[in-house]
Amino acid sequence: MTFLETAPWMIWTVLLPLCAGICTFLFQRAAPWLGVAAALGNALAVAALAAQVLRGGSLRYPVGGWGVPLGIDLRADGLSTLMLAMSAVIGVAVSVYAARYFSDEDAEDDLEAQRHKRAYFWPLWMFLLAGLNGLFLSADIFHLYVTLELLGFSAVSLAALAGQRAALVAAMRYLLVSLLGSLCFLFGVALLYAAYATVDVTTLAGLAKAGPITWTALGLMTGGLLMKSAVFPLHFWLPPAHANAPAPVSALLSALVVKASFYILLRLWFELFRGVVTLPAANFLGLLGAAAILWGSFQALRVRRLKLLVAYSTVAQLGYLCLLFPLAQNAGVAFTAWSGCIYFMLAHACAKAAMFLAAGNMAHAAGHDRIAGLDGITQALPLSVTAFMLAGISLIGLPPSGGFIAKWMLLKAAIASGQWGWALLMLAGSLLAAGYVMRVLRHAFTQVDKALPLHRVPRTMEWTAAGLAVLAVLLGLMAARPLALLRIGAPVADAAVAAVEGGPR
Amino acid sequence: MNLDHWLLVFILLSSFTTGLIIFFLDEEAHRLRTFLNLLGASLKVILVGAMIAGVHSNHVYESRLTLLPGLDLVLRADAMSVLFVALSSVLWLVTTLYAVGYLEGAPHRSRFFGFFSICVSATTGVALSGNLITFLIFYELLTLSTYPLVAHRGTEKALKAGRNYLIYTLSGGALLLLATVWLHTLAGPVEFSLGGKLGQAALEHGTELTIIFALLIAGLGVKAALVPLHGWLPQAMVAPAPVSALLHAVAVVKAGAFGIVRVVYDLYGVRTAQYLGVLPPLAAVAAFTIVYGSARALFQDDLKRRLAFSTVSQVSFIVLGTAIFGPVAALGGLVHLVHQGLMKITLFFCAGNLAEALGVHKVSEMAGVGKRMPWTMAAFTIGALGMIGVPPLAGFVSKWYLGTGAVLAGDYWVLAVLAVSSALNAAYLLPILHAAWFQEQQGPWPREETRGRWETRGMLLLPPLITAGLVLGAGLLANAPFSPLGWVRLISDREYGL
Amino acid sequence: MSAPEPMADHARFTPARLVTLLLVVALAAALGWAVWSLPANSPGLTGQSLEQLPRSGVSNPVTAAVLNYRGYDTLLEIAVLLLAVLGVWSVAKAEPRADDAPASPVLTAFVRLALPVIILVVGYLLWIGSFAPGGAFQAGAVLAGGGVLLLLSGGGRAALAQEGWLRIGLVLGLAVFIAVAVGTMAVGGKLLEYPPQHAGTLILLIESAALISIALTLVALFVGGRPPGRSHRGLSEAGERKDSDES
Amino acid sequence: MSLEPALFYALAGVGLFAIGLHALFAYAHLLRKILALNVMSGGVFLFLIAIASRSAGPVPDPVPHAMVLTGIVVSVCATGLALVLANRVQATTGKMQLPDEGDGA
Repeated sequence: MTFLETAPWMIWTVLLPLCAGICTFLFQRAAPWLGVAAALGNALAVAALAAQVLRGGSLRYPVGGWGVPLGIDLRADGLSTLMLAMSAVIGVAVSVYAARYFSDEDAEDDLEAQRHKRAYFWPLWMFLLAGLNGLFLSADIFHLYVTLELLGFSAVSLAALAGQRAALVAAMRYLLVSLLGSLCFLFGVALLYAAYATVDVTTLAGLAKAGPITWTALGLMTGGLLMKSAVFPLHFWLPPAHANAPAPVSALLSALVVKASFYILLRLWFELFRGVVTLPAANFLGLLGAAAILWGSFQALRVRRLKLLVAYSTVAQLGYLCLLFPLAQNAGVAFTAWSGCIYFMLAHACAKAAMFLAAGNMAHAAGHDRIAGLDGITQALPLSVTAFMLAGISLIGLPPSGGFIAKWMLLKAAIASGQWGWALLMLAGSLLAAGYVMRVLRHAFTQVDKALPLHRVPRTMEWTAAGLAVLAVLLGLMAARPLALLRIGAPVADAAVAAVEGGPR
Repeated sequence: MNLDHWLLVFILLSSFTTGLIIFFLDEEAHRLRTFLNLLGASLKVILVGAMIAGVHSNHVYESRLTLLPGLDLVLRADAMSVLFVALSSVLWLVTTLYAVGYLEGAPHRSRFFGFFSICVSATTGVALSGNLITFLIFYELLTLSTYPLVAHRGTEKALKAGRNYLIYTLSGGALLLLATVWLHTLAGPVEFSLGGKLGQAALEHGTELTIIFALLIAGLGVKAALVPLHGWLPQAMVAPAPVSALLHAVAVVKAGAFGIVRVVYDLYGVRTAQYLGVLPPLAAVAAFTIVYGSARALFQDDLKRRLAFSTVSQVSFIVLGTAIFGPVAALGGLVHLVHQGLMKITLFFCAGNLAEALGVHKVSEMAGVGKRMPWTMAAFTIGALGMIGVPPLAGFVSKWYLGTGAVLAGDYWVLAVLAVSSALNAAYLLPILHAAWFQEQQGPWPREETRGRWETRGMLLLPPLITAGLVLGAGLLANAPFSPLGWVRLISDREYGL
Repeated sequence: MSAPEPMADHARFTPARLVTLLLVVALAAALGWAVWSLPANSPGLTGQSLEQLPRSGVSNPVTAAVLNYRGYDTLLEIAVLLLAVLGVWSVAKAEPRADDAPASPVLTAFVRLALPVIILVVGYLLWIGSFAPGGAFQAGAVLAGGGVLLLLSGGGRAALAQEGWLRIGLVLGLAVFIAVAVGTMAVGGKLLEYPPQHAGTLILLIESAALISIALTLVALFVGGRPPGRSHRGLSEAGERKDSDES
Repeated sequence: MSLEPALFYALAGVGLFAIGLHALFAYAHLLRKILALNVMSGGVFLFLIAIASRSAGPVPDPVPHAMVLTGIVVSVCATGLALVLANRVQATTGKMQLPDEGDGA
C-alpha cells in the first residue's frame, strides 16, 4: 500500500507510453496488445496519481533532483490530474476500438494499406500519449515547448495516416500551422527567459510584471496556442485534418490534442501572466469564442459529410472554452466559470470521441460518410446511433449530461456577473448544436424500403463508442468528485463559497 | 436510504428499466415485450397506490442526490405530485394496452415501446421533482423521449412534425434553463414547497422575479400549448394514436400545465405571485388560448386535428384556474388536470379506432359511424359531452368550480370566457355526434378492416370504454374521498393553508 | 525533391498581402520594443550552472545543461527524433534512387578516404563533449554526414535494408536513456538524478547510444521514406507512380 | 540597453523571425514555406544565443545554449517530416503547394 502511496506515478504516465512506443515500433505483430495494455497501465498510473493528489494535495517533482531554476519541475495539481484522467479514459476506449478497427478482418481497402496503418498507428499513438501526459505535467515553459512538438509531430503523422489526397493535404497544412504555432510559443519562452532568467511557471508567475516584454510574450504565445487549438479564425486547418483521418485518430485529435494547447493557454492566462492580462484582451478572446460557436455551428449545419460535421462541431465547442476568459475576469464568479470550462473539456472529450467513433462505425458500415446516405445505416447500427445521440445530448448541453453541468456553471457565472451577452450566446449555441445533431439523428427514423449492402461492424467498435457516450452523460451525475479534485491547487481563487452557492454579485 | 427513498426511485425505475430492457429485445419478441410493458405499468400503479395512502396522511416522501454543491436532484412526493403521478400512471396502463393492440404488426416496435416507457418515466420524474432543476432535467428528458414517438412513422410529414416539435420544445427548454439559472443566482437553490419560498426574494428583486416568471411561463407554455406557442401540437397529430394520447392527455401537454401550476403554487407561492401581479396577465393569456383554440377547432375537418385544437383550449382551463386567486378556482383548475386527461384520451382512443377499423380520418366521413361502431362512439359521446361540460360528467365539475371560483375572486369576465368556450365546444363536438348517430352512412368506409368478433380489436375497444367509465365516475362520485375532486380539495386546502 | 515547376511565385500584390505585411511589421515592432527593453546584461542561470557543474559529471556547462540539468528535455527530444522517422516512414516509401547511374569514381574514392577520418572526428567530438563544445548531437551530425556520403557513393544500401537492425539502432538512444532514467530511480534517486560519482559515465553512455540513433535518424530522414524491405507498401500506389513519372 | 552586440544580434533574430513569417504567408510553394519556417527558427535561435551572451561571467549562460541545441534538433526533424509530406502532397496533387480547396464538404 505504502508503495502505492509514495511511488512517483506521474513519471510513469510519461515513461510507460514512451516504452510502449518503442516496443510497438519494434514488435509490430504484438503492437495492438501492447498498445491496449499500455493504455490500461497508463490509466492505472493516473488513478494512483489522482489518489495521491486527493490525499496529499498538489505534487511537485524536481526531475534530476536539481529543482528550479536550474532543473525541470513536474507538477500535478487538480487540473493536471483531471487532464491526465481525461486522456487516460479516452485513451483506453480508443485503444480498444483501434485494436479492432485496424485489424485485418476489418480492412476497408486492401490488406496492405490496413497493415501499414496498423504498423504505424500504435507507435505514433503511444508517443502522442506520452506527449500529452508530459505536457499536462510540465511546470516548465521550455519543456512545454518540447512536449508540444512531440504532440504535434505524432498528431500530424496520425492525421496523414489514411494516406489519401485529402488527408495528406490536410496533414501538410496542419504541420505548417503547428510548427508556426510552436515557434511563436518558443519565442515567447525566450523572451520570458531573457527577462526573468527562469522558465518555471510558478516562479515566473511571481516575477512577471506588465510591460512590453510580457505583453509581447503573452501575445506571441497566445497567438501560437490559439492556432494550435484551432480557435476561430485560426481553425481552418482542423476540419479537413480531423475529418479525413481514420476514426480512432479523429477521436484522439478532436478529444485530446486540441485540448492540450488550450490547457497551456489556461496555465498562461490564469497562472503565469495573471498580473499581465487585461480585461479587453480577455473580452477579445471571448469574442473569438463567440464567433467560433456561431461559425462552427453554421458550417456543421451546412456540410454534407458526417465526419466533417463532427469536426466543425469541435470548432464550435472550442468556442465555449474561450468564453472562460471574459467570464473569469469577474473575481466573484471566476471559480464557477473555471470549473465550468474544465468540466466542459472533460464532457466534450468523452462526447466528441464517442461521436467520432460512432461516425466511424457508420462510415465503416456504409463505405461512405455522406449524411444524405445514412438512412439505412442508422437502423443497421442502433447502438452506434444511440452513442451518437447520447454524445449529442452532452454536446447540446441537455440534462443530465456532463455538458449540461458544464453549461450550467458557465451560465451561472455569466448571469451572476451580469454578462448577459455570453449567457444568451451559450443558449443560442445549444440550439444550433441541437440543429446539427438532429441533422444526423433524423435518419434513424426515415423509412427505408430496401436494405442497403453494409459491412458488418464489430461489436467492440460499437460498444466502445456507446461506452464513451454513456460516460459523457454520466459525467452529469458524478460531477462532485472531479470538481473536488479541481479545487486542489486551482490557480483561480474560489472567491468565497458564495460564488458556487449563488447569490448576486 | 430508507424505504420512502426507495419507493420514489422504484416508481421511476418501474418504467425506465422496462424501457431500457425493451430497447434490447429483438423485434419479434412480442409476448415478452407486452408482458414487460404491462408488468412495468401495473407495478407503477401499485407503487403509486401505496404512496397515495402515505401522502394523504401528511407523510412526505423525499430522496435527493447532490449534483454540484448547492445543486441537488430532489424527488419528493406531495399531494400535488401524487395527483399527476396517479393520473399518468393509470392512463399509461390503459394507453399501453391500447398501443399493444394498435401497433400489432407495425415495424420498429421495440424502439417505439422503449421510448414510450422512457417518456412515461420522464413524466413521472416531472411529477415527482422536488425543485426547479430536477423538474428541468425530466422536462428535457421528456422532450427527447417524445421526439422519436412523434417521428415514429418516418414519413416526411412525421419527420417535419418531429423537427418542429423539437424546435418549439428545445427553445422553450432554453428559456426555462435561463430562468432556472437566473433564479438560482438570485435566490439560491429554491425547492418546491407549499406556499412557495420566494416571498422574501420578491421583496428584494421584484422586477427580476417578474421577468423570470415570464420566462418560466414561456418555457412551460410551449408544452402547455399556450397560444402563440401551440404551433407544434396540431402538427404532432400525424403520430400514431397512442402517441397522441400520450401527448395530449398523459405526458407532454400535462407536464407543461403541471409545471405552470407548480411554479405558481409551490415555487413562487400563489400569494407572492399575486403580490408581483403576474397572475392577471397569465389569466388573460389562458383565456385567450381557450377561446382561440376552440374557435380554430371549429374549422378542422380532420378529426384528430380538431381534437388537437380542442386540447389547446382545454388545457388552458388548468392555467386559468391557477391564475385566478382563490381556493375554489384553484380547485377547478387542478381537477381539470385530471378530467381533461380522462376525456381527451377517450376521444383520441376513439379517433384511433375509427382510423384503424374504418380508415375514417375526417369528420365529414363519419356519417352513420355510430351504427357500425356503437361502443366506440358511445365512449366518444361520453368524452365529448364531458368536454362540453354537460352534467354530471367530469367536465362539468371542473367548469363549475372554475366559474364559482371566478365569481368569488370577482373576475366576472371569466364567466363569459367559460360560456363562449362551452358554446364553441358544443359547436365543434355536437355535429360529430349528430353525424355519427343520426345520419345514414354514405358509401363504403374509406378502408374497412375485416370485421372480427367485435366492432374492432378487443385491445382497442377496452381502453376507451375504461376511460369513458372513469369520466362518468369522476363526475358522479366527485364527492367521494379519493375522487380527483376530493384529492384536489386536499391540495388546495394545503396550498391556501385552510 | 522532384519539383520541376518554378519556385518563383512572386505573387501579384493583393490587399491580403498588404494586411499580412502590416501585421508582420507590427509584430516585428512589438518584438523589437520588447527586446529593446530587456535588461542590458543579466547572468541568467550562469551562476547556478557553474556552481553545480562539479556535481554534474561533466565540465562543459552546456553539456551539463543538456544532459543533466535539463536532461528530461533531451529525453523527450530523442523521442522526437525517433518520432520524426516514424512520421516519415508512415507517410512515404523510400523512392528507388537513380542507382543505375553508378556514382563517379572520384566520389567513391573520396568517401573511402573520408570515412575513417569522419569516424575519428565523431569519436573525438563525442568524447570532448564532456569538457568543451561538442557531444552526441554534433558527433551524430557528422556521422550522419558520413552516412549520406556513403549512400551517395552507392554503398550502405545493404545496411539500410537490414530493417530489423535499423529499427533497433533508431530506438537505441531513447531506450538507453529511459533505462538510465529508470535506473536512477531504482537506486533511490529522482528521475535522471545521476549519482555524482557516476554521472560522467552515465552521460557518456547515454551520449554514445544517442549518437547512433541521431546519426541513423538523420540518414533515414535523408532517405526520406521507409525502407522498401518487408515493410508495408500500399499507400495510394497511384500517387507513388505519379512520383516516378515526374522524376 | 545601449546598442551593443547582444542587442544587435537579438534584433537581428527578431528580423529573421519577421522575414520568415512574412515569407510563410506570402508564398504558396511548400518548399518556400518550409524554408521560411527554418528562417524563423533560425531567428529564435539567434535571439537565444544573443541573450545568453549577456552574462558578465567567464562563460555565456549555458541554459539558452541547451535550449538552442534542443530547438535545432526539433527543427531538423520538423524539416525532414515536412519535406517528405510535401513530396507526397506533390505526388498526389501534382503541385508543390496546398490546393486552396474548401473543406471538401
